[in-house]
Amino acid sequence: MEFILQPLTLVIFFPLVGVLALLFIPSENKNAMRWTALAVSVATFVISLWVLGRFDASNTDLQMVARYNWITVAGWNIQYFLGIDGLSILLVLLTTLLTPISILSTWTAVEERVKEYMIFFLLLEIGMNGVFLVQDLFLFYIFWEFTLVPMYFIIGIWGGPRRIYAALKFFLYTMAGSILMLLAILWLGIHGKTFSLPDLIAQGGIPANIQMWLFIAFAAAFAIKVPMWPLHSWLPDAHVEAPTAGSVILAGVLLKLGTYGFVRFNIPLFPEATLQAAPWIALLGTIGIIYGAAVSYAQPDIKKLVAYSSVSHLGFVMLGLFALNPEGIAGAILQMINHGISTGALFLLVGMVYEQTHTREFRVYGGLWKIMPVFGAIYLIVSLSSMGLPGLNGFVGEFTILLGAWGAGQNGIFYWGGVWFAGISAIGVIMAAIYILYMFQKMFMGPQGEVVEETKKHGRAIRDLNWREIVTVVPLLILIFWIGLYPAPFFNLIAPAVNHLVGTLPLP
Amino acid sequence: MHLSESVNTGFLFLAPWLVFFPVIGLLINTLFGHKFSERMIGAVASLASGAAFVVSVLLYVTVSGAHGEAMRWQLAEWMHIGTLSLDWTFRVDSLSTTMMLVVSGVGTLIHIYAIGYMHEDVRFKNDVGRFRRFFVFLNLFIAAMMVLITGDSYLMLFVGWEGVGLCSFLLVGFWYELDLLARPSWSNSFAAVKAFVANRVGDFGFLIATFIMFWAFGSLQFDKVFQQVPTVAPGVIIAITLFFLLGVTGKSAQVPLYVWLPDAMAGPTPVSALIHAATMVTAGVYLVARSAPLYSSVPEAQNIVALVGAVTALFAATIAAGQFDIKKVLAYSTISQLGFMVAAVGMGAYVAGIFHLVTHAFFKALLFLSAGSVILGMERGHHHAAHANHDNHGKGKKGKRKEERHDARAERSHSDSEGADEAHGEVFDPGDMRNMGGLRKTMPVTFWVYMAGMVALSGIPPFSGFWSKDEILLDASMHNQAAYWLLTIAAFFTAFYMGRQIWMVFFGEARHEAAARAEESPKVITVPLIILAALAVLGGALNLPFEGFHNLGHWLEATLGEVESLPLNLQVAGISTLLALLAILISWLMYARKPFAKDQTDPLASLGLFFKGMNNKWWMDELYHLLFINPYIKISYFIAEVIDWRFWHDWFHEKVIMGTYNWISFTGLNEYADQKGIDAFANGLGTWTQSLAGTLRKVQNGFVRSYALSILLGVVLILGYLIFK
Amino acid sequence: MTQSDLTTILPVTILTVWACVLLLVDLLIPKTRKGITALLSALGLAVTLGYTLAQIGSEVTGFNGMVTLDGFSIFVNALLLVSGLLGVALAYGYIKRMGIERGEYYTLLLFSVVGMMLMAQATDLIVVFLALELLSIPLYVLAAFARDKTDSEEAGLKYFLLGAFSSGFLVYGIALIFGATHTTNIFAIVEFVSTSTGSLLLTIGAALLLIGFGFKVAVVPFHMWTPDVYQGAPTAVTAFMTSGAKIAGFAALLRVFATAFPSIAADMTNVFWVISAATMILGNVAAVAQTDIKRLLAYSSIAHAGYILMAFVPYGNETVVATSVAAGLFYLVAYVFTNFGAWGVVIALEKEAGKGLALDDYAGLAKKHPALAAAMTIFMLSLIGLPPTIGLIGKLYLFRAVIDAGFVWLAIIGVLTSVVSAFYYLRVVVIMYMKDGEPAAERETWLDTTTLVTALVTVVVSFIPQFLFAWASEAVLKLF
Amino acid sequence: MIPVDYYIILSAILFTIGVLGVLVRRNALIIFMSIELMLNAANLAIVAFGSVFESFSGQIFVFFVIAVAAAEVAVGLALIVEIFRSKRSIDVDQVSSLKG
Amino acid sequence: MTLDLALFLLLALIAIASALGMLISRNTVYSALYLVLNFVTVAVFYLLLSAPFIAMVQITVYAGAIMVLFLFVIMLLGAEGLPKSEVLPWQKPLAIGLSVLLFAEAAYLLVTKSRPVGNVLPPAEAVNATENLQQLGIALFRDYLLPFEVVSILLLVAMVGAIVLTKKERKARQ
Repeated sequence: MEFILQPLTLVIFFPLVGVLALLFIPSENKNAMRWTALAVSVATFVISLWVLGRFDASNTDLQMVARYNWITVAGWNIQYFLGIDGLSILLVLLTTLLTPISILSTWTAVEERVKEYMIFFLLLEIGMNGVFLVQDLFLFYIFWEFTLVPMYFIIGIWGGPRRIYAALKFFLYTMAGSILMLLAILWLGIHGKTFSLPDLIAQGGIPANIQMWLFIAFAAAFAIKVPMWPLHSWLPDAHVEAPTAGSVILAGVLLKLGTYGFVRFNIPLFPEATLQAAPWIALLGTIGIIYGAAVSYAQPDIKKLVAYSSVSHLGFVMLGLFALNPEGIAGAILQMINHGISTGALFLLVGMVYEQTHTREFRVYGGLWKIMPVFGAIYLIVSLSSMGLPGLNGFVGEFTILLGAWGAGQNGIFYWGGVWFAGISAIGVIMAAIYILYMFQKMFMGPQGEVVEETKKHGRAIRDLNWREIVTVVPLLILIFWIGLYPAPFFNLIAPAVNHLVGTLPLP
Repeated sequence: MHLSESVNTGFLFLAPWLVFFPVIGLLINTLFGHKFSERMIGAVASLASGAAFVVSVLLYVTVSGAHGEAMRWQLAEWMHIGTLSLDWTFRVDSLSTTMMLVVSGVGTLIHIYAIGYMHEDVRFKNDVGRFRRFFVFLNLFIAAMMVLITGDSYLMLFVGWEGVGLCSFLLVGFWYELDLLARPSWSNSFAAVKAFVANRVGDFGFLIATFIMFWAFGSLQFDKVFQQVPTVAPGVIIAITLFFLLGVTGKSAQVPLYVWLPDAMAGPTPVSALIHAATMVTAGVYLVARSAPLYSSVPEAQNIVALVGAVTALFAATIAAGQFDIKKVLAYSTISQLGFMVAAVGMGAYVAGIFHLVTHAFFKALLFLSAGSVILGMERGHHHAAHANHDNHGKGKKGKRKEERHDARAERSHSDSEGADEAHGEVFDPGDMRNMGGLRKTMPVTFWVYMAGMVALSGIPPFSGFWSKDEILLDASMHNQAAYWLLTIAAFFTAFYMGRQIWMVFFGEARHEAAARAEESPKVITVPLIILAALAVLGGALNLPFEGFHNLGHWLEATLGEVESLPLNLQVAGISTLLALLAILISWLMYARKPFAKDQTDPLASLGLFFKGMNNKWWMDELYHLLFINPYIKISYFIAEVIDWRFWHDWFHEKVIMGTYNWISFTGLNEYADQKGIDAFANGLGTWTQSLAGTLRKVQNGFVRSYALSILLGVVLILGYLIFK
Repeated sequence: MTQSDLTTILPVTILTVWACVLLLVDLLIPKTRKGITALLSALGLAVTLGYTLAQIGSEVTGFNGMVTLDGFSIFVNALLLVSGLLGVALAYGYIKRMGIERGEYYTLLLFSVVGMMLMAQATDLIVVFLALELLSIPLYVLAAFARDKTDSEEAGLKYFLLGAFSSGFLVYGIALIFGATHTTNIFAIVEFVSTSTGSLLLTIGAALLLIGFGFKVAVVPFHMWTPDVYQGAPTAVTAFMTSGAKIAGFAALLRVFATAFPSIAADMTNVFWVISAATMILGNVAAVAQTDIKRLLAYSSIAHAGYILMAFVPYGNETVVATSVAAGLFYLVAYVFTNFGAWGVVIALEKEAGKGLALDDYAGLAKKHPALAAAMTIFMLSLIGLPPTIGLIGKLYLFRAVIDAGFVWLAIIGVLTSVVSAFYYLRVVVIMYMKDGEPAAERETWLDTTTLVTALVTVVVSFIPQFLFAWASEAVLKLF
Repeated sequence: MIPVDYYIILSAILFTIGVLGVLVRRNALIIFMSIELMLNAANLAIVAFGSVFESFSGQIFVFFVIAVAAAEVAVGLALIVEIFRSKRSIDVDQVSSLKG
Repeated sequence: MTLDLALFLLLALIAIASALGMLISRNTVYSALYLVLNFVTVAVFYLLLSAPFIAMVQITVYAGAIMVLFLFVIMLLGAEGLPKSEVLPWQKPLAIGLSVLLFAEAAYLLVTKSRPVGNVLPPAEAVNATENLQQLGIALFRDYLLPFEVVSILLLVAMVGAIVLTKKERKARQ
């Protein structure tokens, strides 16, 4: 019991209760399954809040550690090793929050194979929380790969017309990315005689040239997941084909696995290599920001636009992470959360309108605000948050990131890049306004689009949001304002861990 | 939780309520407004704004009790990370109090005005439900503006700065499905987007400035920054101030980012008055004034700011003279006047700049609102005319709008041949001055208040505009000759286009049925106009250039530091007054001596290309399209379609990576992945795969001898390696 | 013959006697009730398994060093006996359904297991050769067991001809080794090599031995019979062959090379390297194009032979060989269970006359038989090497060992080909879950039990792999 | 006094001929016979080596090989006969329906 | 050239020729007979190599039993050659090429690289047949008891297998 009742173990594996319960619900009883899944995911969220309650932000060590030997034979030293700190706690909370929201969002959209769908979602939650909480590289790899499977099915079974293609592409790309990481993990495990991350960090002593190779190996896996420019090619496919909730989780959490990987593994494990790589990663991040923003603008499909905007936003995150100062890293971590909230909410909203209109082409939209005032208002708020309007969450992250990046440029972290990275990235702020406002304009402003008539033809009138849908987004709206206006509690959670992390770097 | 050292903080604790009141107002209207009547909604919003005004007055009392000393009230922590430490702190000093009073005062008047205006506007445009939304946005604007002017750090200022930008977007795009003439169109929404994007370009500059500032000064808080000015290299400060200037050009519609403001007239008239004339657009001026210690330390930057302002002032004034839309004229006038203010603060004449800001808020709000009243009057007149037609033809009520269109098409005959404005002639344009004429008779109150605004703006003594403008010119004559002459010529043009407008709108004969049947506006509209007219006439008293009357100057001293209080310079004042009178005379000669007739070409057209330039805004929009917008769109599409999709996604990832994979595996992931392909694939590998499977599958040919051969091959290879290695 | 001699081959003896008796008893069992034979043979296997496990810890060499009983052989024999049990369980309903139910099926299977066990214990090349033949000949017959099916006959003939061909090389290899060392006993060979410099003749002999073993375990380029034979043979036989023959082949390969030929490791390592890499690449790539589930699994089996062979690449490196080989053994176990499970699902779906074997016949399985589809998914995941399955653990052990030994590129190839393999394994999953169809599956107790047990093992052991790996490490400890 | 390598080379020649027979003949029986020839060649080599070392083990091994060959023949011929029954041919090229 | 060598070469020639004969003969019966000749020749070699027992076994089991079995089957299935129809055009050249390579490798190995040394015992010096037989018997049942038993099982299995493969199913006929 002691093993099970540990908070972190409970956070990760509590959804299993739901999985087991779902197995015994007859497949005709769809509502019971939905409620079960929702209840379990909400309970998981509550558990994560309990974890938050027990969390001591001022302590930079891992907390609520669960550590057991798992495989220790013949030179292997693999542990069941969980721990939480300021770098991961918000991401765990994000995961546990977004899961019930996603489940709620597909209440009516998914009518087929509800049981499997819910099971996959709960499994996905297990995988994601696992990634954020494990401190053993080997176990990390297992969870990392495990997250692929449910997502693969979610896209592949409940996705759009080209779902199988998208699912396979998603799977193969991310799996290809993790190959090198696996080798690097094995190398580390062999070299350091342990897979425990804190121990490996404490040992240090990896020669600089090898560090670089390992850094690249890890970065390959994470960069594809993020996805960093130019490895983003799988993202639009996956997003466009994924069902709404899939997109929400994909954008909201799965992409964060990549950025989280960088801050959790790459930076502390390979500090020298990190310093060398910083300008290059920052360069890619900057290109990603501009490129993603430019490409977003030219998309004919709403989901694709949002997908590419993720490339841009995560460019910011990468830039912030490799600014290697507290402002940048903390901003980047907060921006991960922000992106999860904003883009997650955007996908939710797109899904809501898609459920009614069955099209995502801008071409046919227009003037929706008149028919859907509440929806329009919510969409606007979320869009603004996504483009970083001060007072909303996106700004806090972007500002601190850019501020950090500018400082990093001045302090020589980016070498030849200097302040140009931050400066050019700031142009992304303008470009974000262009594509976000363009999207909003094309959907909600202007004369009424064909879609209204088209939808009528199919015997449905476009309606405004119903209560379930509003309830689905309201938590995210609250967070959008909360983080935008009063991010102090969030920063307080992140800051000590970030300061500690920065303190370990051999900065010039 | 106050940080002020002074013992008597008085009403300082109310500072956050400047923001909270409007927010409460908008929340009430948002959540419960659907149950309210229009009056109730208007009352809630106006009360919210009024409460902010009351708070402003109380704060004024408090600050004046402390002799303008800055007081700060910390509400909450905001961002604390690394060395960055920012709080939600409200700063109340003489400068911000002045702004507060203007914003909340004018704002409240406009709220009240809008109750009447929007009541009619939403009916003309057939969407009664949108009434509530307008007041929500308006309250939001007040809140954002309050954040802007009370922020104690550049970043909090920035929050308001972008917040008002958002409100501008929302309000410009208020009739998002229409165009200026209420036809279904994308144009209003484009105007909204344009406003926001142009502002964002400026915000980019603002952001960069804050980055430089933070890493140079270690803080973004006003006092901490200003204290360290002497210790920081001037080059850095120049960079900061110039990047701020970019922000200023965006927000205060200066060259080169002014292009959004004329289009912003797509918003309802109260919006034009409040946001795009009186308050929001002056934020840039406020920013420069607020950063006075920075600007004052770098004259190079000051000169650039002054020149930007002066050039804008003249440039926009010329365009204003060539416009036919009553609001467009005012819009360009606003840009021009903002140029005056920016030039003033650029030259270090902060008091003059703020002074002009205040008086301009009065008279330009007045002018806009009056113009709104004119437009409503025209609409009403048109409405009556349409009704008359309708009754004559005896058509069903439902055909009304169609009928209007029809009429409009019939009116095409008297659209002018210059036809720069294509929209003209399609439908009735209530804002086109060529449709007006003789309105002084039908709308007397409006006429008189408009006159008040006109003389104030034209700089005729002793109206408010004269005093403030004169102070700017005086400063310019002492600091920057180039700016001085540019501004003086701009003043001339100002008087000219205002004269032109007055003659065209209110004098002569009605050139359109609607103008003939125009109707005076109700009290809820005219009363605020009268109050504003009084302020426009008397506002100059705030800071007369006579010893002992430098009230505003002394008041602001506490914030802006020692300011020189210049006495009246008769030469400067004389030149500008004479030029103004001359300009009005010329306009009279051109437009009133022989009243502007129905299908007449503008007399200015004799200027040829010059007039065309003025009329077409010097083709700046076209130039921007050519230089920035079209390239951006093209590049975006190029990157998205050619580079990202066709090359990177399709060619590289599909053909090269997947293709190689397919080639190696002799099967088609693509083919397979497509649902159709799956079937093809499943129906036995088909000839396609067979032909591709040139090697592998053919090698596995089913012949046992071949298999044996493979074994032998392995043997030979292995033995060969081992023997000959 | 002494006490120790008997101890050495006690389980083998029991099983042999049991099989001989069963041959007679079977005559008394009526044709309609051959299930009894199955039960009896299973009982025999179980009893033998019991004895085998009881021998854990023993270390005996018997018959003048012809055979040995050690941890390694016990481990392998236990695995072989489990394979035999699973093979009987799969066959029970299947051969009845396919109309090829005859008592000899089970006795031949038992004899084959005897051959395999002997192979794992053999320490003399003569015994190795005889055991190889003893395991092969029943398999030839079993492959052709469905006599009325031409495919089955073809499979039998191909297997037989190529098997005999390769054993020709094997015998010649033994001849050369005999020529080089004057003996066929591997202990004596070790002694000989340690006193005199090994000649090239020995190396070549060893290489020819490798060809014989390589044929049995189906590595490139000796693999070509595999898809055809696996496809043509009755599925229950295929299932047994893919596991049993592989285990025995690798066991012998390991024992012979690790014990007798560490001196030529430098050369053989390169050969192993290339063969392993080629096998992984070819097996996985060729599998992509398959539409028949049996062929697909056949190529998968080739690919896995490559993975397992990877463990033997560093066999001459004393510091790492133990973990590496232990990883190989672990992988074998993982493969055996996963593989049997997968074949179990195949058998459940197979219809008379070779129907129900196309990948498309799996469409809609998830809807119709969710448990079966879930089990198949688990097996596919395990074959790819994804969590939460034993396949992942196996691959990780393996790759780690190989990297540890310094063969990073081989590990990279291994991982890359795993990615390729994901494609075709997942295709099965895709079809089961994402396409609509009306599959019909046989639900039969023994079959379901087998599937369930293997699925459980596949998942559960992935969480507690420790004991198994510990056992494998223990088992190989004395080998070097 | 014949050097042993003569024997070995002879056996290699015979072995190669056997291999070639398997590869080029289509008649299942002849292929089978060729395999027997390969075994035979191996046997010859073993006996030759055994003669040099004066060791019995070689001869005993050959004895076992012959026994195994006999066993193989029993099964193999049975298979070939079976195939002939259904295909009416002993051409191995006819037995090639499983492929790909 | 000694007599031994001459004899060896002659026999070798016969062995190779008969092997080739088997390889080339279009008629299966001829092939079988060539193979018998080859086996007999090899048996003579065994005698020369002082392995009389193996020689006997070779003749009785191989040339006698196995090849007779072959001939039975040939008679059963028909001895005529197969029609000439080569569906695998590359098979023959490749096979010959590879075989030549294989032999070349073997020759290179045996001649230059790793030549087996030593001479075979002349028959005269060999132990006499009876003694040889005795020793063999003892070795077989003492040292090689296990393989011997395994072979017996093997033969049993082969027998069972052959029966299984060819026995007519009574049920199937019904």
